[in-house]
Order: sequence, then structure tokens, then C-alpha cells
Amino acid sequence: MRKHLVLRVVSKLLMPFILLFALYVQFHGDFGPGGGFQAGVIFGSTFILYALVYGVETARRVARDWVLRLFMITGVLIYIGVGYVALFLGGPFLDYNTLSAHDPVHGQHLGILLVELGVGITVAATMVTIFFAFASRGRG
Amino acid sequence: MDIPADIPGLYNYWIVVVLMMVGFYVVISRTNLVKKIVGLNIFQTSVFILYISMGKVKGGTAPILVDHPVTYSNPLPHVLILTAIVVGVATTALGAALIVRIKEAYGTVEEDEIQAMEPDE
Amino acid sequence: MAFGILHLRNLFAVVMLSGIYSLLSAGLFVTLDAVDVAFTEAAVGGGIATMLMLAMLSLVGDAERTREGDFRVVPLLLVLATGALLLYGTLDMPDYGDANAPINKHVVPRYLEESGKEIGVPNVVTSVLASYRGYDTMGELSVIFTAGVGVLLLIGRFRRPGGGK
Amino acid sequence: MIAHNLPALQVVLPLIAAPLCLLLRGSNWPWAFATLVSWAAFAISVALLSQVLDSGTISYAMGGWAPPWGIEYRVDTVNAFVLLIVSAIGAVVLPYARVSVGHEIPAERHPAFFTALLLSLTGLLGVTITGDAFNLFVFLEISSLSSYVLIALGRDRRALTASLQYLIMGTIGATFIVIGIGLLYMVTGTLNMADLAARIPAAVDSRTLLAAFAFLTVGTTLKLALFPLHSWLPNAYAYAPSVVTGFLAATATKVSVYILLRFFFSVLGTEYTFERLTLEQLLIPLAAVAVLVCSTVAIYQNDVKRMLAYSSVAQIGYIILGIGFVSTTGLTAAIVHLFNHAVMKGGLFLALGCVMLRVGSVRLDAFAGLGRRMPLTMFAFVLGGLSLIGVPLTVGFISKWYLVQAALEQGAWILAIVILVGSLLAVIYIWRVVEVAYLRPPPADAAPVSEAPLSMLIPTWILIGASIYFGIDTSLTVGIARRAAETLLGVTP
Amino acid sequence: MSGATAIILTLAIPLIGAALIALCGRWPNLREGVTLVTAVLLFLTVISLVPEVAGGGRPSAKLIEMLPGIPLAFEVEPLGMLFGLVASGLWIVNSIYSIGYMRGNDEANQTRFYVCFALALASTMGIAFAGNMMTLFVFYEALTLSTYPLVTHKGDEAAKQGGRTYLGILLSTSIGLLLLAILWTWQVAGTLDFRPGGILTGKMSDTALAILLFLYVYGVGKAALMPIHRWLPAAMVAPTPVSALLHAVAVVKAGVFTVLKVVVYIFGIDLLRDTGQSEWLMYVAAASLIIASLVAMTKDNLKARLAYSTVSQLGYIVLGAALADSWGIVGGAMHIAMHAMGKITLFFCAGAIYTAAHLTEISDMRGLGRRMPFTFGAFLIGALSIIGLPPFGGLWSKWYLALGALEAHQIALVAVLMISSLLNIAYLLPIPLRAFFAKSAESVSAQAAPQQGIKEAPLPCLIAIGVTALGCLALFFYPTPILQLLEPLVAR
Repeated sequence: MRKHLVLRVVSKLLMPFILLFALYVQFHGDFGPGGGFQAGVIFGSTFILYALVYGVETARRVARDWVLRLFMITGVLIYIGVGYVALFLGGPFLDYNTLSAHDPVHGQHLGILLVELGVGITVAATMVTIFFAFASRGRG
Repeated sequence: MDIPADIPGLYNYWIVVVLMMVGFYVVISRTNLVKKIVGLNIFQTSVFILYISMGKVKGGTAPILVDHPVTYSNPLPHVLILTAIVVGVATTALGAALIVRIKEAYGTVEEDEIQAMEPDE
Repeated sequence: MAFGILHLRNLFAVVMLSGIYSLLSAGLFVTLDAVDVAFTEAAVGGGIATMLMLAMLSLVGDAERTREGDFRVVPLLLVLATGALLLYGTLDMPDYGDANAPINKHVVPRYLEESGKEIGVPNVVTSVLASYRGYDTMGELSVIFTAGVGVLLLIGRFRRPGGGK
Repeated sequence: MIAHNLPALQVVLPLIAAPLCLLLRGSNWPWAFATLVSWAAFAISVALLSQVLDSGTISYAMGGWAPPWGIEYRVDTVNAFVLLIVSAIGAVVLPYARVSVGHEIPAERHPAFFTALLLSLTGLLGVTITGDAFNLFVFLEISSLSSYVLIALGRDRRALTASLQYLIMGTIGATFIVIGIGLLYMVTGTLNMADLAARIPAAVDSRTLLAAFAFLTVGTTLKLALFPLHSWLPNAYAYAPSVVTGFLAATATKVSVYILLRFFFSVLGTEYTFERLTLEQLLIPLAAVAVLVCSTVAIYQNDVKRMLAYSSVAQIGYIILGIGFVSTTGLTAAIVHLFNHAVMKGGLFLALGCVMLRVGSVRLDAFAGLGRRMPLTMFAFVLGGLSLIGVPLTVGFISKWYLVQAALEQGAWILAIVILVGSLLAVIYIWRVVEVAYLRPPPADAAPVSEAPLSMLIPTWILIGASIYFGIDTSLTVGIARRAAETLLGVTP
Repeated sequence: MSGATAIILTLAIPLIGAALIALCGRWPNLREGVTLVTAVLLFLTVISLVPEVAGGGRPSAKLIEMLPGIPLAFEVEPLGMLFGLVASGLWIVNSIYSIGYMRGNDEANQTRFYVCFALALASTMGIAFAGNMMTLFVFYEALTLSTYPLVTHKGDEAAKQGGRTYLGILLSTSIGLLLLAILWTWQVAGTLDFRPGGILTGKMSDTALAILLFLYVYGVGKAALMPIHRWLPAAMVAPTPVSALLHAVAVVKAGVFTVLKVVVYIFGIDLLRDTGQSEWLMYVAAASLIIASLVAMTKDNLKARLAYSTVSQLGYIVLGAALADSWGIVGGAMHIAMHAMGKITLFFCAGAIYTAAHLTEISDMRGLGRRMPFTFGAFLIGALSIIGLPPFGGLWSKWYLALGALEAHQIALVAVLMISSLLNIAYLLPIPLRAFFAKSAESVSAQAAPQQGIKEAPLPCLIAIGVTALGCLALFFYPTPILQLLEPLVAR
């Protein structure tokens, strides 16, 4: 891979857009198709692309193992955390209505936004982690 | 019952069934572990199609609310399948990881060769 | 296509085929109004899963050893039996796309009618996914997480307590 | 606030604990944390059970969406009892884990290991408690995936193939269950179990329902390793780390049995399952064969863990037999055996874990002279074995008593005899070990072996002690089991 | 001391004893002291129950509701009383003897030996005083398991084989047949309590009764009714005190005791007599006792011969039960005591001979009597008592059995009894007689030369032997207490 200059440049150019697209999917999921999961996958795949082009070790330096793991965990925690917050606000688990004092619909919005975010983060991190795990297995 | 009458209404399901069975056959008949996993994928994917096709409503559109009234397809199966897809890929990932380890441990991914290597008790 | 997978010996091709297969099914999903699913299937089935497979193949080599008599009777019978059962089951299924099938009558209408007011998110799939059945999604997330942890445990690199990889 | 959120907490507590556990460093912290969580889960399950016992079924709407639109948690006597079993085993096994895991798993993987263990606990609890068919599948997958991983961590390389075999079988099973659920959904348009139960009678003639039923049956029987779909189980149990074997053997199949109960009795309904389709005519022969064949196979095993694994399959045969009788006594026997078998088999596997720790092998030859060198462990093993045989004053006897009684009620003499023959076979395979342990002198070159550490002996003995105690004072277990059976059969107590 | 507490104590004392023995295993003297004290205490406690029971009282105690409607409960009635007395009484003697024997042959694992012994006694007490069939079953199994380590005491290959047969037959019969019978009874009768007159009257068809009886009789493997007697000779690998325990004190007695209990309190004598469903059992028992005697004659190994003699003697007791009439039961019950006393003497002697001369084959014992007059004297007494000649206790039980046979108009059986007595003479008497009067072995064969310098067995053994021998004598002159005890069974 090291030699393909074109490939590297192109992908360098592409990457920001892909990331942007990912974010779009992430937050536009309410209106069009998409949502945390898809966004996460795309987000992750940019990294994977990066790794493919620049070599896994380089990519690993960009995204350290512990960072990835941290993200994996954070995502799940966000989701479950929302659930607990609802719990502490006196509603049943995951009841977003409680999230907003004045307007349940608003609460729903907030809740969905948060959990989708959680999903996105974890999915992305996990994808990359798994990929790295495979990719760097050969090199032991 | 008169099957002919049913056929037009059901062909979609039948295709699904055929796909499903191919995948299933790959899983249980192949000794190559990789193929087994791939077969598993096909098997699951065809199940997804089954779900989705049961959610289809003639003349319906994607279940994204718009102001002027239209008929929507059933969103629930979509949701379920989103989950199912994730589960599927998770399983695949694990299976793949296992296969890698097996390859390292045995040097092959052929089930029968592995069994030959282990004097089973 | 699927049959191809059954017969091909070269695992690389097999995997590629399965990737294309999922892309195709994604296309099918679109025609079935399941845009989200299509999206996901494309990204996951066509993308991630295939990539995983390839990564795996790069580690295990991609030639299935050719064997004689790999046509197995028992599995085939098993499969045919299952298939027959399913076909039998389909006979009483509501017609494809029938708007009056129970699944379109019982629970779902509420989603379609109320979710606008209750949740205010136009994409019903999202609202069902994240709110009505948000708990399922949490489970799904946990599944992903489990897979991640699992892969790490199996083939991940761990920093030895002594430091250094 | 806590009180009426217990159903949710039961599952989400270990669930949120899992990622947190991964954050912890070293191997003692994750262990301590996981242990605390498991105890909390146990406490919750006890509280739930008591709530159910005095105030009847609890329903909990996740996210505040009333069923059938949202996901419902529904706790009645049956699954409250199963929850108790699962969480109790978890709470006993985890303290045991520290030394055993420290010995069998490389240190740097401990946080992840305990995370996986917690996840599998979560999954099992979630499957048990949920009232939503699809949610059941999701949590089933959580537990399955984590158990594949846990099994694959065994030190023997055969653990890998065993795990993959389990993964493939398990996924097929799960997929079958999904198909079944999908078809059910197709017929009824709902996923909520109670709602399904209400709407299925309208569709009893539908072939689709029949197909759904068939898929559910095959799927669950695959998961619970009913003969002849048990091929994955012996290897999986034999090569997994001791702790994992102890935990899964005591819980996983039990939960699958619960799924079976739930679908057959609550969702599809006794009337449909057993009177229309007379499923028992399929189950009973299979179960009987399972008891005989697998007990016999167990006799010829040289790896004691494998031996016990086969005996587990046989024990599942007993449980299914009890279900097949479709009578209050039969179900009581089955449900009480869920508990009893969990306790005794858990204890036995933990004892094996002690042997593994000290001797480094659980092959039959490795037991030579252990009766003298690890007296407490081996005595625990003997007691557990007696319970497996069904000697009076042990839980095994209670189960056998009710099973045979159920058989006699229906005049099924053959089955009564099958059950007893099964326990005679158990005598043989247990005594093979006992003889080696007590009557064969240790090999001359054997390294000195000391007794296992207390942190492992105490949990082992808690389970063994329980398997004695509940064999003498059965009012609790049998009482609950009978109520559960009545709930399932819809008999008002 | 109230009956209930006494009953609990009879269980508690041996258990506590076992614990103490285990604790002070390091100091042999202390350990065996504890054993003796425990035995004596136990005996006294059992004695303390006698007056009440003899006075028609039925002291009872209930531990815990094991299964709904099936508690672990105890109730002392004459049969149990008698059995309890025999067992606990002989335990004292047996422990004295064991001390001598175990030390004389310096056996290994003596602590385990004494512990299991105490446990076995506890189980025996449980059987003796069991208030319902379930309780009896529980302790029956407990007895099997606690005696297994004793049977396999030596730990060599032979012991392992013997242990397998022992455990195999006893467990498989009890789980396979007895448990089934119990469950069936529960199914039919709805209770498992021992009630005078039985609990099955009018609840089953005659054939069903016959089958159930079959299940019970063969389920109780300990009764060693042919053809499931194999375990008894197999268990001969055990040290002699254990053989004494098996044959005289606890195990086989527990077996026949169970049979008696079942016949009297589950079926009820009247039921069996009226339906005549136990007739087949008479003939089986008769055959069993004749065949066993014949086999015994062919055995040259002393202990093996005694074992088969036991099998045949058990035949008497089962026969008494099968006769299902008052005298038969009395005779059977009595024979438990009489045979116990006689047979324990014989085994003690066999053990003494082994300890002193290390001889096991009868043919080697010619002339040995001159070296060990006391032992062989005692042997003679025991033999006579077993045969049933005056002035020894054995006479009475056979006498009542014969009466029972007559009452049941089974002349054939009377003949059987007579024949078997003759057989007894044929296989028991020669042993002491040869030992005394056949000219000493030196001149006959050189291999018996070690007889030079053989002295009597260690003192404790001799004491024990003396006691039991006297016991045989005493039982002849004072059978009345036993009769009085058994009176209620007869009185209707």
C-alpha cells in the first residue's frame, strides 16, 4: 500500500467528507434513514480505510487501543446511563419523557439524540477495535 | 387449500425459503469452518428478508412520516431486523476470531482434519 | 449466487460473493420500503462483515481443500425437511404486501399514528427503535459490546501487567 | 423508587456493571466489583421472588410504553424462581472465581473476562425476566455470545473447536427461534408474550402457527441440548475454564428450559401444545432415550468433566420428562429439578475446579489418592455424586421422588423404571471416580497435593450443603415449584 | 427421660461419638475409650426405652417434614425395640473385640474404621426406630453407604471388587425395587406410616399385592434372600469385626427386620394370610435356606462357610415373615436375636483364629482346638445355638418358627426346618470337633507347622467371645423378656 500515491491522496481527500457524512447520518437519523448504528459503521470504516492505506500500525498510533476501549465503554454507558437518569427522575427505566421537565416530546428528542450518540460511539469504536484486532494478529 | 391461488401472493416468501435453506445447507454440510460462517450469514440474511417482506404493504412507502396521508410499510420488522443484523455481524466477528485462533492452534480450518488431530474420548 | 457459494472452492471468491449477496439483499430491502435496513445491511453485510471475512482469510489462507464426495445426504434431507416445513407454513400466510394482515393491524398502527405526537420524530423506524423498543436497542448495543470484548479476549493484544505489548 | 424498579434493576445492574468492570485495572478489582454486583443481583432476585409470592405477577413497562407497544418485563412465580437460581449460582461462583481464574486465565485478560462473565449473567437474567418475545432473543444472544467467548478461553486448544461448534449450533438454534418468533408475529401482529397468548387461540388452525411452533421447538431444544441435539454440550463444558463450566452448567441450560416452558405453556398454551399437537409424544421418548444413552455414555468417559457434562444431558432428559407428563406433579418435578440440578451440578463442577487447580487435570487417573490428599474437595464430590444418584436426604432424591410419582400417576411404569435405571447408571459413573479417589494409591512420582484454598472450598461447600439441606427441608423449593407449575398450567392454587 | 428425647439421643449419641472419634484419632487409647463409652451410653439409652414399650407405650419423635405428608419420624414398637437392643448391645461387645483384633493385626486407617462403625450404628438405630417407610429407607441407604468404607477397608483389589458387589447389589436393589415399591405404596395408600394391621388393606388387587411384596422382599437386598445374596460372601474381604457387624449386629439384621416391618405394618399379617399372596415367598425362603446350607457345606474357607450359613439363617426369618401368622412373626423376630448372638460368637472365633494363627481354611484347623481350647469351646457353643439344640437360645426361635409353620398348616415347611437343622449340624459341628479330636495337623501335613507356639487370641477378643457365648446360654434360660416384648404382635 505504501506506494500508491494516488490512493493515499484520494483517500486523504475523501476522509473528511466521509466523516462529515457519518455525522450527518448520525444526527439526521430522526428525519431520513440512518441513525447511530449506521453512522457508527461509517465512522468506523473511515478509520479502517485509513488503516488500509497507511498501515495498521500507523492507524493504531492515531487511535490507541485504550482510547478505543474507552469509547466502546463510554457509548454503552451513555445509553444505559440515560436509562438510569430516567430511573432517578422517577420514571421507569429509559423513559425519556422524564428527561425534560416541561415537554415530554422534547424529552423524547433529547433521549433519542443521546442514545443514538451512544450507539454511534460504541459501534464505531468496536468496529475499529475488532478490525485492528484482526489486522494486527498476523504481526502478533 | 388451492395452492395455485396462493402462489402469486407467496412467491416472495418462497424465494426467501429457498435462500434460507441454501445457507442452512452450507452450514451443516460443509466441513470448512469459513464456509460454515458464510453460510450462517446467508441463513441469517434470508431471515431478515423474510421479516422485511412480511412488513411490506402494497403501495406503501418508507415509514417516514409526511404531512399528506399515505400508507406506510410496517416499521416494526425494520426495527427488529436492524437489531438482528447487528447480532448477526457480532456473531460473525466472534466466529471469525475463533477461526483465526483455531487456524493458529491446528494449522487448518477443515473440521474433519481437526477431528483427525484430536483423539476424541 | 448463494448456490455459487455452495460450490466455489476459493474462499476469497466465496466471501466476495457473500458480500455482493448482502448488497443485493440491501437493494431488495429498498424495494421493500425498508430504507434503514437497506442502509445498515449495505454498511454491515456488504462492508464490515466482508471486511472481517477478508481480514480473517488473510490470516487463515483462502483455499478450501478439495474433497471427493462432499455431497452430504443427511444434511440435505434435513434442509429439505426444514424447507418443506417453512413452505407448508407459508401456505397460510397473508398474501405478500396485504395491508390487512394482522401484523399491519394490531400493534403497528399506533406507532404510525401516535409517534408523531408522542415523540415528534418523523422517521418512525427511529422512534420505534430508540424509544418504543429502545430497550431492545440497548440490548443490541450490548451485543456489539459483547462481541467487541469477545474479540479482544480471543485475539486482542493486551498490555502485560509488566508493561510493553 | 428502588422497590418498584426491581425488575429493571435485576438486569440493568449487571449490564451497566459490565462496561464499568472493563475500566478497572489489575485482576482483584474487577473480581471484587463483579462479586459485589452478583450479590446485589442475588439480593434483588430474592426481593422479587418474595414480592411475587405475596402480591402476584409483576409487570414493568420499559421506557414507560405500555405493552404491547413497549417492551414489558413480566415476573411471575416461574421466572422469579429461575431468576433466583441463576443469580444465586452467579453469587456463589464469583467469589470462587478469583483463585481459579487467576490460575487458568492470563492476568491481563481478567477485566475482560469478568466483563464477559457479567454480560453472560445479564443475558441469562434478561432472557428469564422479559415478557417480550423479541427482547428474549436479543438477551439470548448476549448470553450466548459471551458464553462462546468464555468457553473459548479454556486452556486446552479443543476449547476453541468446542466453542465454535457451540457458536454454530447456538446460532442456528437462535435463528430458528427468530424465525419462530417472526412467524408468531406474522400470525398475531404482536411480540408481547401475554398479548400473543391472548391472540393465538384465534389462529390455532393456521399452518403458519404450526411452522412457528416447530421452529421454536427445534430452536429451544437445540439450545437446551436435548438429545439428539446435544452434541455441542459435552465438549463445550469439558474444555471451558472451571468457573465457566460451573456457572454455565448450572444456569445456561436451565434458562433454555425456561424458554421452552414459557413458550409451550404460557404463550402457545397447554391446550395447543399438548392437546392439539400432543408434543409430549415427541418429548417423552427423546427424554427417556437421553437419560439412558447419555448416562451410559458418561460411564465410558475418562475425563471427569466430560463425564459430568454427559450426565447433565441425561439430567436435562429428566427435566423434559417431567415437562412431558403435563401434570402438576410432573411440572413440579421438572421445576424443582431445575433448582436441584443447578445446585448439585454446580457444586460438582466447582469441586472439579478445585482438583483442576491443585492437580492440573481432571482425567480419571489424576484422581488417584485424592481422597486422602484433598479430603474436603473429594468429600464434597462424593456428596454431590450421591445427590446425582438420588440417595435420600439429597436434592436428587426429591426430584426423582416427584418424577417417579408423576410417572406412576399416569401409570407409565416403563418411564418410572427408566428414571430409576438412570440413577443406577449414575451410581456406576460416580463410583468409578470414588474408587479411584479413595482406593487407588497415588502414583509414586505424584507431586505433593494440598487441599484447595478456602476461597474455593467455601463456595463449593455452600452448593453441596444446599444440595443436602434442600433434600431434607423441601418446603421452600417444592412449595415454590408447585406454585410455579400451577401458574403454568393455569390451575388456580 | 421422655421417650422422644431418648429416641433422638439414640441417633445423636453415635453421631457425636463418631465426631469425637474422628477428632481424637491421633491418640488410639483415647479414641477407643470414646468408642466404648459411646457404645455403653447408647445401650443404656435404648434400655431406658424398654419399660415404656413393654408397657404397651409407643414413644415417638418427629424430626422434620421431609416431603409433604412424609416426615422423618420415629416410633418405637416391639420389633424395633428388640432389634435396637440386639444391635446396641452387641456393639459394645463388638467394640471390645475390634480393639483386640485391629491392634492384633495392626490394621491401617483404624480411625476411619471406628468412625464408620459409629455411623453405621446410628443408621441402624434409625432403621430400628423408624416411624414410617420413608424414614426407614433413608437410614437403610445411610447404612449401606456408611458400611461401604468398612467393607473396602483393606483397600486392595479384592476389597475393591467386594465393595463393588456390595454396593452394586445393595444400591441397585434398593433404588431399583424398594424405592419403586415405596412410591407405589404411597401412590396407593397415601401414607407410609407403619400402622398395626397394615395400610394396604382393601386398596390393591391380589396380584398387585404379590408383585408389591416381591418388590419389597427383593428390594431389601440386605435380607440376602437368594438369588441376591451374592454381596454377603463378597463382603467377606472385610476385617472380621466388620463381618460381625454385617452378619450379626446391623446389616443383614436390618434387612430381615425391614422385611418383618413391611409384612407386619405395611401389608398386615391378616391381609397376607387372607389373600395368601405371601405363599410364594415361603417356598422361595425355604429353597433359599436349604440351598444356602448346601453351598455352605462345600466351602472350606471358614468365613465363607459362615456367610452362607447366615444366608440360610436369614431364610428362616423371611420364612417366619412369609408365614404371616403370629408364631411365625414371633419366631422370626426372635431369631434375629438368637442368630445374632450365635453368629457373632462364631465370627469372633473365626477372627480370633485368624489373629492368633492366621488360618482361614477349615482344613488347616485340625487339632487347633488343643492350642486354642477357649476359642473353639466358644465356637462349639455358638454352633450349637445356631443349630438350635438345647441348652442354647437358638432352640426357641426355631421352636416358634415350627409352631408357626404348623399353625399355617405347612407341614412341608416343618420338614424343611428339620432338614436344614441337620444340614447345620453337618457343616458347623465338624469344625470344632475336628479341631479338638482330629489328630493335630503336624503329622498330617507340614504346612500347618506354624501351629507350634500358637496361643489364644488377644485378651479383648477372648472377653468378647466369652460374653457372647454366655449370651447364647442365657437366652436359652431367659427367653421370656423377649417373648413379653413381642407379645403385642401376637395379641389380637
